[in-house]
Amino acid sequence: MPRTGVFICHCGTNIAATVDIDKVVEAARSFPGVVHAEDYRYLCSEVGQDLIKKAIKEHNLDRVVVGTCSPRMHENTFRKAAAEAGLNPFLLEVANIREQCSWVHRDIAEATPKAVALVRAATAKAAQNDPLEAPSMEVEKRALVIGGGIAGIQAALDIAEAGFTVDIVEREPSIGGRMAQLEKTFPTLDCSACILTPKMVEVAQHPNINLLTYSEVEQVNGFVGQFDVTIRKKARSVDATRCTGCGICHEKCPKKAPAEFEMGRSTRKAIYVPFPQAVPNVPVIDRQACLYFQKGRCQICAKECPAEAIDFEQQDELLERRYGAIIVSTGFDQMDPSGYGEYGYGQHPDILTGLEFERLFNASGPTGGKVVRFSDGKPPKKVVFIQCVGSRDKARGMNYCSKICCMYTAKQAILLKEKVPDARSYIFYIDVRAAGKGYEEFQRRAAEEYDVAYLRGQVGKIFPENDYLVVKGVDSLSGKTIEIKADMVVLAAASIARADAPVVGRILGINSDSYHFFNEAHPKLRPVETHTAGVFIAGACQAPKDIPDTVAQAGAAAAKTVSLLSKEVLQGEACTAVVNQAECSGCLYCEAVCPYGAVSAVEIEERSAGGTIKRTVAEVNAALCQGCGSCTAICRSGSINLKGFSNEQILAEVDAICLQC
Amino acid sequence: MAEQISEQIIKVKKVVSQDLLSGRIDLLLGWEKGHFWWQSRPLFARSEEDLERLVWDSFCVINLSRYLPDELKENKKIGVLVKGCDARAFNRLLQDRIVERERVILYGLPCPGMLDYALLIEEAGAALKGIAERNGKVILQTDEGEKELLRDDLLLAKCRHCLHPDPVVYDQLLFPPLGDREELEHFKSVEELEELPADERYAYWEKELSRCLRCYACRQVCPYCSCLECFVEQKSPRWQGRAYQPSENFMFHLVRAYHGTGRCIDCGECERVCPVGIPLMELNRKLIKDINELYGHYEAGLDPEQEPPLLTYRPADPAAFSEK
Amino acid sequence: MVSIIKSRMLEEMKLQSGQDPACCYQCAKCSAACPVTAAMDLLPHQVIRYLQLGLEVELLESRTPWICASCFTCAARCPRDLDLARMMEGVRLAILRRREGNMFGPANLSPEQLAKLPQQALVSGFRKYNK
Amino acid sequence: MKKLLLKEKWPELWTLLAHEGPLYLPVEDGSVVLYQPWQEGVKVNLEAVNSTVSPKDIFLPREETYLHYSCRGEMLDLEDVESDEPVTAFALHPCDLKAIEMIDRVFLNQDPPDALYKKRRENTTVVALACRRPDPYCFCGVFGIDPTDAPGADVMAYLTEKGLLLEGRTAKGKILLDKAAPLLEVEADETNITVDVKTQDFGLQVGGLPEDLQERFNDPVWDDLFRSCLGCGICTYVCPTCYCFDVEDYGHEEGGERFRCWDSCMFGHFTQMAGGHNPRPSRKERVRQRFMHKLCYYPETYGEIACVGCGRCLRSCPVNLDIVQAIKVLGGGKVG
Amino acid sequence: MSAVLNDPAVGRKPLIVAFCCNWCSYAGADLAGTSRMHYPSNVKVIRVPCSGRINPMFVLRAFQRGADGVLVAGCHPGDCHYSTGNYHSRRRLSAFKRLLEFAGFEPERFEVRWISASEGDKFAEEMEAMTAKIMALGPNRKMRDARWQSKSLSK
Repeated sequence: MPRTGVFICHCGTNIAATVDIDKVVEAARSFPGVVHAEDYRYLCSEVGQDLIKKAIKEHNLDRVVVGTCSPRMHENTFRKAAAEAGLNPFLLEVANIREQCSWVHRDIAEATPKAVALVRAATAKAAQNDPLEAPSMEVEKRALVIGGGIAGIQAALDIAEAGFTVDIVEREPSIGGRMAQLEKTFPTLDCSACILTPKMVEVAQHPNINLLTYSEVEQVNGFVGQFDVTIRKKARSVDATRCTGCGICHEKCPKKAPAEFEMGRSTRKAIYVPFPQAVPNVPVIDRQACLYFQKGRCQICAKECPAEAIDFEQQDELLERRYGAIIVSTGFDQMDPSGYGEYGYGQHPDILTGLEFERLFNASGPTGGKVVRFSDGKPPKKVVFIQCVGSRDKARGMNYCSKICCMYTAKQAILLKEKVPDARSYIFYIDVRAAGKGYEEFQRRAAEEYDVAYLRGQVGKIFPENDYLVVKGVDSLSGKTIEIKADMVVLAAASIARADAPVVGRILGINSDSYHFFNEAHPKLRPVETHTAGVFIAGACQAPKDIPDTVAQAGAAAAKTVSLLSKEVLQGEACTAVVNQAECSGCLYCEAVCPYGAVSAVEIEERSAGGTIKRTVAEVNAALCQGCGSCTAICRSGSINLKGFSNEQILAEVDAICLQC
Repeated sequence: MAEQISEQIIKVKKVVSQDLLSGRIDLLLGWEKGHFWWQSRPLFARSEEDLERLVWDSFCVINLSRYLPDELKENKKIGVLVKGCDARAFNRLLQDRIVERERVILYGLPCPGMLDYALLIEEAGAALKGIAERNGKVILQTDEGEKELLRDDLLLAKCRHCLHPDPVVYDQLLFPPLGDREELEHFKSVEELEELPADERYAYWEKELSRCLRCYACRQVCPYCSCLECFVEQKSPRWQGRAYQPSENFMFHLVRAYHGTGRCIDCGECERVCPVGIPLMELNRKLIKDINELYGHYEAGLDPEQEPPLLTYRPADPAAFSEK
Repeated sequence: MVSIIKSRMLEEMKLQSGQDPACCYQCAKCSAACPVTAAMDLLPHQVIRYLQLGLEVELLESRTPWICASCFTCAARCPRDLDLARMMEGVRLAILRRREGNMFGPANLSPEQLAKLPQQALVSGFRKYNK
Repeated sequence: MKKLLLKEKWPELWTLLAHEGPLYLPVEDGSVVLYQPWQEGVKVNLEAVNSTVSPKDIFLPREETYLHYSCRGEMLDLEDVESDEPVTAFALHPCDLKAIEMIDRVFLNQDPPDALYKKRRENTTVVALACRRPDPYCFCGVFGIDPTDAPGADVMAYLTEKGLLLEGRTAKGKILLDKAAPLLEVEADETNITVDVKTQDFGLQVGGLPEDLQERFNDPVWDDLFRSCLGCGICTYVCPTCYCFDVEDYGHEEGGERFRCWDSCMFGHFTQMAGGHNPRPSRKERVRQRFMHKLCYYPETYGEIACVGCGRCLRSCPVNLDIVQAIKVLGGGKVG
Repeated sequence: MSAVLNDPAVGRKPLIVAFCCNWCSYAGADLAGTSRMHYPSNVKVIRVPCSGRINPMFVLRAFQRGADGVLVAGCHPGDCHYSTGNYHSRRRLSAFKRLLEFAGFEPERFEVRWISASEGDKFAEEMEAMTAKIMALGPNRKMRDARWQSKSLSK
């Protein structure tokens, strides 16, 4: 018979208001094995915990049951306390009499007996509890960063600076990501390249960082501290060790293809570097476009290359590497607004998305930095910006606010005025959201100093007339309909999750919200962790955000990673499956249903009818086991059991909870 | 058919005695006559003279592969005579990894189905002395003369339900296959029960199960009951009480059936051996039927390589409950 | 100076149309899309606003509900998934309910009209526009 | 003096007796015949020769609760369970009655006698029924049992064309007949009651069994005999002379009950010690135990073989491993 | 509510045992609490790591001990914290549910639901709905072992 102590928390009035604490305590005293029961106003407080510790020593308790808030809230708090009193933490059970009792039932007559039942069940379970030890595992002191945008770059640098090796996997030929596409950044208007390029170079040169561009993560196995990752290094067709980045190859290449970096608004060669500051500055042959790969002739690049770096035979490489932690920073896409018929995007060359318009300012952009119309090369005099295209739109787009559009639109309006002094901007908005240091001031400057017309309203129709675009909208404040003959229209299209985010999520075993943005473990308290230990998220793959937030989040993810990598060993899951090999018949159904490959076959020797025979039975790798218990439910003889949620424990709970008091 | 069987025994003996004498197998599992002409009991043959007792007749119903797990502990290599259902039973054991294929020689016997003594005496009316068989007919010899009936009408229930008379796995098929049978009304009785109102269905099972003696013959004879220790006997946790309460009856029979989900080979042995005639196969067939309906047609024991339905899933699987 | 109140008209309109103006964040897309705003005294989004504020009197006087051609462009464009066309109909009915007497009955129609017009249209018309 | 009870009056007798207390008689339940308490609507079958399960459970129920317990703090209260209701066991065949006589010795010929069993025995009036047509499995003759006469019976009954001839044998029996008097015909024809019933002998000469079977304990015959056994409990549960039981509690720390229920020496856990040691680790030892008990241990104590030749194990054993086979291999008849 | 729940037949409220997976449904139940939603107190939750942990014998045991209804709740398919647990339990529990019904249980007695951590409202609604259905059916006697609640056992 165990010696159980029961502690009931008032949680101020949160519990006490609807649960008769005294009744519960008194009932608890009559439960089998209960040698001590008391209550306290706030058990989770220092004092409350000391109370438990004291009782454990005084009554030499070997089981503790606390009737408090949800175990998801404070189980660890109390288990720590128990441990400090010299009790194995897993001998403590929590009865959830707040979230699942006092808060959901109105009157004391209802909630009290239920509280008693819940405490009784917890007591019955506790009686079946065994002391558990969490297995400890080595930590591979190496981190993986997936995605080489500003988030990935920042995270990698921070980790590398802390002295750990880190690999960046970037699927494009160069790191840099979205930020590399930007001309200037709000609210300071400093040039994006000027602040990003140095970081890219630093990454390339850092002894602790190694760059795997034009590569993708194919598979992730293992667990925190020991992720085994398969990376596909796609064939560049250029020998990076030889290439000097002189650029002759793409100069001479005769074949053109739409430039991804310019959102197809201009072309690049079949062999190319995405943009001049690319890191590494090593070209890639687009085998889909390359004449040699398609038609078997040409090879001009090879002939021209002074370094003989061109290698048509190059094959994809599969790298197998082990990492202690993984940071996911895969970024975002821009929504294609052609779904909005009224805006006519895609039907007229002068209707652009924000990102496309951004490229017009860039010296290496499709127009060589000249802000002109794609239709006739003339600089636009009247530009209409439309906000919330696809954002805040539960009917045809995304229900959320894309967060960055208000600011970059203001920025682009300002830039426009600087490039085309006699141009005028009209911004149709629903609300201007300028929360952020210097943001409000920045947006006001656009309106006040750069003569930007802010129109609170939306656009109903855009259609070309002569050589301009008629924009029919409304200003809701004046209640007047408005018609603008615009030279150019810029749509602030919603920022959305990467199309292949779900795939990435599946590979890493992390979940996402309904928009496929990756979920943080806790919206407030664990913003960069995921539910999968050792996998962290940073940047716009979690939700739309601007550069400062992204960089901050990247730093946070890096810090988490560093603190993880600086541990010699990790404490693993204590509640793992265990096999009773004497009873196991070795059918290994458990192996078939285990999501972690934690169960495997092992041969044991056994005495039988005099002699010894060899038998195959199941065996659990406690380091791999995450404690889901799927194996235990498929095992007919109950030969595989789950520590912490054993058959005995659950049945004891069922039995007790069904006892009407 | 029948005299075919009686002729067949000659060839069977020839083949197995060769292997037994040549030492290819240490033990042959076959059948011998019991006290009565309508009983054939297991034969564990190690020698030529043992083999003289070997029979292959219309009463060799006992599934011999059930003895393999134990006998393999004492013998290196064992030969077994298997009918259609016995072969599927062997696959079941194979899939549950309690026999090693390479240590067993299977002699396949395409099986016309075994006769049901209860039916024979019932049909005979008068005292039944014995039977003769010719071309698919059975002649009942009673003290009031002879009576001729169609063999198929005198089969055991399990054999009337049989879909695969031919062994699906064997090292040597001793006779030409008879071909699969199509049993159109395989789930008829299950469907009839499904039609009943819940309370009547419960009453039906309560009555049927009330006879259960807990002799566990159904379990002991079952090829899918391969556990070293059944949940029934376990002391901790105590899943199953010994009391003869309805609640305990249901516990045993529902769990037993559930453990056969996607594993029951539909051989009907449990029902055959039940001394108090509980319709156990209704439970097993119900599960077979539902698995087929929900997760695609699956016949356990046909192909040991095919993944059992409960060991796999499809993300788009249907459910028997609302997923809204 | 208006006092913001939950108006009866608002409730009736909700009932009639199954739409809740509270969902509207006044982006005025409807007004921007509406083809007949030229003839309106209140813009469509303003009608919703007035409903939100419970400005019944103004709505009773407004021409807009009667101008609305129920072309449903607003409904198709609304980012909040509101069906303004239905709301307009709701408003119209609410207004009618407030006016005295029957709007039009057989008396308002000449025998020829009565003969020409389809029965169904007439009956539904009477039902809709009469007390 | 035998009295006739016409077929058409049977139900009236059932009602009458069942009114006093449980009336057990052979009833068709599903595909089998079992001794069950009579109630309106059950299908009584007096023609059936041997019920699938022996009627021993009238005296030794499959399960019987004998005490309730409840805990309050340090306090433990126990409460015995006993029933005093009169029972009628109807249409038991001579072999089954002989078997009950054998079980009596075990539960009654000792000090103290088994209270529960004693009570039931005393409260029960036994009406035996003479056999007319033997089952192919019957071999009671081998053990000198007369299938047409049951010494231990309170009332002896004989099936006739017209109905049942009843003969009171004991005081209890007389009481029963007196109760039934109004239903009985006064002058009954005595004819056609003693048919000569020939049962099988399977070539058994029980005398042929060695004096001291103990010597055969390690005999190689056991190495083969057990092999076909599946380890199920059918033989022990249908057998009229098997009486092993187990004791189990139901409940939890706060209270519950203790009951005994049938157990079978064929089960792996039979006689398994708490520490896990099992003196009969394999089917071989268990099969040996069962047959040695019938043929050696019981006789040693009570002077006769614990088998009455009812043939139930011959009929029900799924693999035809039965006592006849055992007796033969041990020398009680020629094998094969 | 409690007044309505009182079940004259046995003088006890219908008891619903809800096995909830720790990551979604148990969190969902907590959310119902933090959002101060209300559902009948006859629902009692047992926390398990995953719906895949549920051995049908747990459900049967609950019915033996006097549960009038049993619910298993887990993450929505695809959202399993252990990635595949609920896919397996969907198959297992579907087969088992059909078997229970075949044994004569009313379908409403045993339910499986996918309830995410953000669906506190759904948890509360499902509990209300299930309680209502069970009340309509009355107390469950099928497979209940009278001995468990017998006088010597109950307080």
